[in-house]
Amino acid sequence: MPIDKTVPTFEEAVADIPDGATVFIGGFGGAGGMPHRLMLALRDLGSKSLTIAGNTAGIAVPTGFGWPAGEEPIDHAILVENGQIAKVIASFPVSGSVSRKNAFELAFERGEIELEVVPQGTLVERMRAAGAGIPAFYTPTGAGTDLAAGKETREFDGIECVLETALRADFALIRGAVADRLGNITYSGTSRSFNVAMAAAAEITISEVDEIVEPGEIDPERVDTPAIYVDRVVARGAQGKGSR
Amino acid sequence: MPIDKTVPTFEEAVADIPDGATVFIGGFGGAGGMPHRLMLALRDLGSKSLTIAGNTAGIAVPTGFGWPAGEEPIDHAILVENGQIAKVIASFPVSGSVSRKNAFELAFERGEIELEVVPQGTLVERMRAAGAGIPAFYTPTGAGTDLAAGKETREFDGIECVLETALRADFALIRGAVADRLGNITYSGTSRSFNVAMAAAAEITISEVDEIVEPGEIDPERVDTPAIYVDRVVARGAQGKGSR
Amino acid sequence: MTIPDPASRLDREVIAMRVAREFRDGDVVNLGIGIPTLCSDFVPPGVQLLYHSESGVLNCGPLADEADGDIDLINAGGQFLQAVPGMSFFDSAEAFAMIRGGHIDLTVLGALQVSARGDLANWFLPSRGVGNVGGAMDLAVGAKRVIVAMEHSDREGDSKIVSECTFPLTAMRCVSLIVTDVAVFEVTGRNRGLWLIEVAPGWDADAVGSVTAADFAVSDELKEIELL
Amino acid sequence: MTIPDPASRLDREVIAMRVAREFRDGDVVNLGIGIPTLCSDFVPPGVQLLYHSESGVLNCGPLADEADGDIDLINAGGQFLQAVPGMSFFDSAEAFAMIRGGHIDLTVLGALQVSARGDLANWFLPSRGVGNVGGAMDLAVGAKRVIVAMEHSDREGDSKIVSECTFPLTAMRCVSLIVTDVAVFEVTGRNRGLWLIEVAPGWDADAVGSVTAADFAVSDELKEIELL
Repeated sequence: MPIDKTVPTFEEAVADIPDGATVFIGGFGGAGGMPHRLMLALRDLGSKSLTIAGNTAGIAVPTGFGWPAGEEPIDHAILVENGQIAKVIASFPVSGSVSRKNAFELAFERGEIELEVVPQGTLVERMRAAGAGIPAFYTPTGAGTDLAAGKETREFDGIECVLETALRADFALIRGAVADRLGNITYSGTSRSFNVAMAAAAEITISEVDEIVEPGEIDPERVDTPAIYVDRVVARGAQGKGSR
Repeated sequence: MPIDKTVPTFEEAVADIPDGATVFIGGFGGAGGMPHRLMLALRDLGSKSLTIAGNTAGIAVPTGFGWPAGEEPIDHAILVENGQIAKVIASFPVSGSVSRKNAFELAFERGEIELEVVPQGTLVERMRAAGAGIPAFYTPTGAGTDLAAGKETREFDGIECVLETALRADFALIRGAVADRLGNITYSGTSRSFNVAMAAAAEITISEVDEIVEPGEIDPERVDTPAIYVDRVVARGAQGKGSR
Repeated sequence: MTIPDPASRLDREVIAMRVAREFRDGDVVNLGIGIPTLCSDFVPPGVQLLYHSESGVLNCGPLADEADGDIDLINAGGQFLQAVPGMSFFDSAEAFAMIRGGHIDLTVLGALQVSARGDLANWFLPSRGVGNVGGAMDLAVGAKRVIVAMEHSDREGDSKIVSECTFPLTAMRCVSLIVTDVAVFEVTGRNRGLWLIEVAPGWDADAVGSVTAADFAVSDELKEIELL
Repeated sequence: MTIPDPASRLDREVIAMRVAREFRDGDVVNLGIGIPTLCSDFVPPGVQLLYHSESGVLNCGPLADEADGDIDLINAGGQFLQAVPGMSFFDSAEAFAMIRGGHIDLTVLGALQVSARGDLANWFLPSRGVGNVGGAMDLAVGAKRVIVAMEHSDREGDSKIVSECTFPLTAMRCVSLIVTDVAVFEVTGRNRGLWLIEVAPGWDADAVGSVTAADFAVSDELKEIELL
C-alpha cells in the first residue's frame, strides 16, 4: 500500500492523547508555525494533567507578538483556561508585559500549574538531543544561575558547563506549510522555529499544514522535516495559511 | 562596504593555511561535495604536518565510489602522496577493497601518518557540537568497543554511553553548489554530507562552489549553510559542476 | 546427522529473500553493503519501504545507469541513484541523527562474527591492521532492529557464529535475527541466547550445530526456511 | 562635584547612537529588545551588518508595515519583518547553534543590574515571581562580545551598576562594555573591574560615582561621550 499519513480531521489526529501525556507545542510565539487547529482539537478532546513544552506558554491578549493586528491569539491559553495543564516547560512562559498577564501566569499564581523555565537555546538543544539519540550534553549556558540549581557541572577549557538531558515528548503538535502524503514537511520563513526539533523528539508527531500534496510535489531540497519524523499530517483546508 | 567574501583564486583562498594546521575536508567520499580545487591549491601551497579530518582519507584508485566511470579521483591522496599529512581523523580511512589500498593506507603502513578512527555519526556529531558550542556529549555509539578505549563512560537509562568531545578545525575546505557574495551556500542532493557541520566548526571556512551569485539570487528557504559560518567563497568558474 | 554438501548452502539472493520477509509496510530501512543490499530486490508485495542512506537521502530509489550518474546523488556505497518522488536530502548530522535517534525501524548488516548474545563484529579485520568503521557502530546501536545477513562460515570454513567474538566489536548485544546460508536464528531471552528457528533445505539442527561455534536452543517449531 | 540635573541624562536614542559606534563592518549582530533595538538606526556609514534573530533568520531587514505583516516572517520580538536580499531561514536549533557556538560577533542587551565584574542580571524581576529567560542566557554566554545598553538608574533611582547583583543572574562575567545615560564603562583586567572611559555632557567622574553603587577606576583619557 502506498504510505499515506494523512488524517482527515483534527479530531482524529489528536484522539489518542491521554491524560498525563507530555506534549510539545510548536512555533515560536507568534501565529506562524503554531498548530492552532490541533490545539483547538486537544481542547475539545479535554485530556487532563498534561505537561506541555515549547518556547512560550501562550502570549498575553492582545500583545500583538507575531499576530495580525486585532486578532485574538489562539494559543496555549485555551488549554490552560480549560484546566488541562499540570506543568509547563518553556523559555518564555509569561507575557512580556508585567501588567498584562497571560492565562498561564494567572494559573501559576493560583498554584495550579508547575513551571520549569529553560533557556531557549538549551530547551531546543535538549529536544534536538532527544531526536538525535544523545542522552545528555554539556553547555555553558545557565552556569552559575538559578536555572542550573541542582544540576551537575563540569569545567571544559576552564569554563563551567551544566549537564543537560534530552527532552522527549509523547506527542508533538507542530505546524508546517506543506506536507506530502509520506509525511515530508516544508515550512515558510521563520515558522521552522521549534517545529523541526520537536518533530524528531516525540513518540508521535502530528503536523497541521496549510496543504497536503502528492509525493514529488515538494522539492526534495526543500524538505525541512523528512517523513521519517512524522506520523500524521492533517490539512487546514479552507483555512489555508492563516492565524486561526 | 557591501560584504563580499569572494576570493578570486583558489591559490589565494588557501594561502594562509600554515604547517601543523587542522583542516576539515568536506564531502562524503565521492566526487560530489568534495573540494577538489581547494585540495589542489593546498597541495600546491605545500603546508606540512597537517591533521585532516573528514569522512574518508581518500578512496582507492579507481574503485568508482561516487565517481564518474573512468575518472581518476582528485582527493586526499594528492595531499598524502605529497607528504603533507601527519594525522588523519576519519570514519572510512582506507579502501573498501583489501587488495586495492589507497595512498593513506600505504603511508600508514610505512608509519608515516597517525590515525584516529571515529564512527561516522560520532564524527559528524563532534563537529556539529563544536559549531553549536557544546564541549562534550554522551552517545551509546562505540560503547564497549576498541574505539571507546580510554574514554569516560556513564550509564543513562541503563545504557552505557561514551563521553565524546567537540571536534574543531583551524580551516574547513568545503564545497557547495552556489554561494552568494555574503557567503550563503546552497548544496545539491547528497552533497550536503559533512560540509554543513564542518562549515560551523572551523575557525576559517572556505567554500569552493560551482557559481557565485548576488545576494537575493539564492532562495532564502534554500540556504543550507548561512553566511555566518562562511569566511571565503571561490568559484570553479569554467569547471562548474563536476568532479575535477 | 547428515552434513549436507557445501553446494546445498543457500545463495546470497536466497538469504536476501528470507531477510526481506521481515519487512513491514511503512518501515524505514537501512541496508548495508553486500547481501543486505540485495534485499531490496525481494520486498514482499503490498509492502512500501522508506530507504534511508547515510549519504543524506531518505526514500531513495533504485540505482541509476552508470552513464546517467549524478555526482550529487549517491548512496552510502557510493553508487549513483535515480531521483524518485518523495525523496528528501539532508546533511550527515541529520542522517546520523535519524540513525542514532532510533528512527530507523530496521537495518540489515553483514558480519565477520556474531556472538551467541548478539554481539556484532563487522568492521575490523585484524589481519589488515586498519579498518573502516563508517556508520556501522551507529547503525548497530541506533536502529530499532538489527538483522545480520551473512554466510554461515568464513573462507577458511570457520563458523562466523561464535560464543564470544574474537574480532573487534561493532556493538554489544545488538543483533536480533541472524539469517545465514544454512539457518535462521533469533537472539532472544533475558540472558540473550541463540534460538534456531529455521534451517535450509537438507539441513537439520544437528547439521547446523556441526558448523556453528556457539550453543543454541532449537525451536519446537523448527521448520525449513520459508521464502514466500 | 556637581550632580547634573536629571534632565541632563541622555535620551535612549543617544545611548543607542553611542553603542552603534562599536559596530564593525561585517559584524554579525543580535540586538535585544528596547534600547538595543534602536541601535540599528545609527549604524555608521560604510558599515554593513548581518542581523541575527533567534526567530530563525539571518541578515534580517527592517520592520514591515503592520498591514503587510507576514506571520511567517518575524523577529525575536514578534515584530513583522520585510524580506531583503541575502536573508536565510533556519530552525531554532540552528538559530541557537549560531549563538551558543560563538558565531555572533556582538550582542547588545538591556539589563536590570550589571555587576562590577560584568555579571549580568536581566531576566527575572523578583517582585513578579516568574520571568522570561528567552534567549538571554544563551546570548550572554555565547556572543563574542556583550554590550549592555541601559538607563543608569532604575525607576526608584537606585544604581543598576552594582558591586554584586542582587537579582537572579543571567550569566557571570560576560559584559565587556556598559553604555548608560550618564557614562560608558569598560569591564576589563585580570580581575575584571569597571573602567570609566566616557561621561555624558555635564557629568564628571565624581558625579558618575555619586549615582553608581560600585567602585570603578577612571581612565586617564576620560572624555565626553563621542557620538560621531
